[in-house]
Amino acid sequence: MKVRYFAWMKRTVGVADEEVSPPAEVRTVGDLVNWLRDRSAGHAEALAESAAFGAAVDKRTATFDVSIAGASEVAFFPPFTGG
Amino acid sequence: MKVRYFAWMKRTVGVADEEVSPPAEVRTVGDLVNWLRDRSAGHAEALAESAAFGAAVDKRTATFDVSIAGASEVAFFPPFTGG
Amino acid sequence: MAVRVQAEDFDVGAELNALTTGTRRIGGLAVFVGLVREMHVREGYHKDRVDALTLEHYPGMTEKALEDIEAEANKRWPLEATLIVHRYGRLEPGERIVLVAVGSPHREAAFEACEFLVDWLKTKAPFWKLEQTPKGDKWVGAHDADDKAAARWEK
Amino acid sequence: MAVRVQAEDFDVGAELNALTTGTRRIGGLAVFVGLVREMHVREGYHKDRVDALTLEHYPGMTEKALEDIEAEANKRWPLEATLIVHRYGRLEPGERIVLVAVGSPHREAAFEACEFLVDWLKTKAPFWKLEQTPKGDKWVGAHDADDKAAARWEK
Repeated sequence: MKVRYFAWMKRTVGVADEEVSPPAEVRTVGDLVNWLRDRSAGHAEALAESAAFGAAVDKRTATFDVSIAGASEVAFFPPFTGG
Repeated sequence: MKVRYFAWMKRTVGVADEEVSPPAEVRTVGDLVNWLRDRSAGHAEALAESAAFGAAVDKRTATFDVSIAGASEVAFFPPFTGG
Repeated sequence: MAVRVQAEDFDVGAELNALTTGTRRIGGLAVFVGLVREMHVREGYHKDRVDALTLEHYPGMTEKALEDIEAEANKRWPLEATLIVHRYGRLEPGERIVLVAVGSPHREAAFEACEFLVDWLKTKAPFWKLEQTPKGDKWVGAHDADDKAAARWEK
Repeated sequence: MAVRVQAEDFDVGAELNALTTGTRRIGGLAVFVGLVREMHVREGYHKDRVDALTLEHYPGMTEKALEDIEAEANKRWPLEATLIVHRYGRLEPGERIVLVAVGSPHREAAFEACEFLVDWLKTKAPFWKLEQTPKGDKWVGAHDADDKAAARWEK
């Protein structure tokens, strides 16, 4: 599964994307956040405050209770500021 | 003083504009409407219903109580339908 | 600030470029283009078809009325640029009638002022539409909806 | 209906011409152009000057999000034509960022749908603005006002 980071989260984590293979008990977006936090200090910092960022599963906005089963790409990003 | 007519009022009166010299007691736009009605059957028809048309004195919208003293041009027209 | 009344068509892109060139304080540009719409066309039954419109106006008064409306918008909202271009004469379905463009630092002000200008020019600028139909010419009546739209800005 | 995400500038006039050509059912075309605004410039004291913006986006998701928003507008209002063009990459003050255009038989629907699209794309399309200032790069934070503007269309 590919995990992608955008905007300041990308800089804080230190990579734009990475391939990960979380264990079977990591079932939802929220589970994945918890699991990713342990990968590095940058991950822990970027993913510290769940209220500060959003997620997408396979390029559709997803809340933290959404399943990641079968997903090929999960992304994390701060609130959008386009337009 | 020049009097001008627009849209269907022009066709009903039969002229686009005319020079008139109303007597001194014709003081307001409303007085002028009354006075003009007697000029022809077309005038009487076009100016019959005061609620059906508006007026301008020297190219500014004017209500019927506005004075025409010193005015060089008074216009009558149906409601606007531009845009 | 600019107002134009003309028979010729206008180039929307060129007008907007001219309006925004040289200022860097515009964050949002709200634009309205009014077009002649093909009306009342029922398949195979063209009783109410409109072949064209002829817009009559009151030269001299029209420019004053549009300038007054434009000044009122600039008084109500913090605008960096405003433009009104209105055509007169014969126009066929699909042709442009009017262009209203408003630039402001903030998009809300741009949208509001643009709607205000469109609503007010419909009821306060001396234009009259004559429809050419297969059954002859017909003057367009004023719309209650337009009066209501204009009235919401009265204060 | 069309959505484009691109680094290059767009030609507003050409885009609008393409949108309205071939249809005679559009009576009103409401358009919004978002531009990079020169911000926080104080005379002789350029502490907060913004030299440029860099817009990052999420390729693939951006197009889907914009198409969803466009489809929602077409569900809510009777529209004849819609277009969203959004740029990404480095943009300097005065440059165009986004174009939203909506054609409808009726001007009220065109204006409402255009405002809706602008409000929603600000909060639902994956773009992030990075400001280049003399003191270094700074990510733009989300605006409460934008959230409120978007929320008024929730139902």
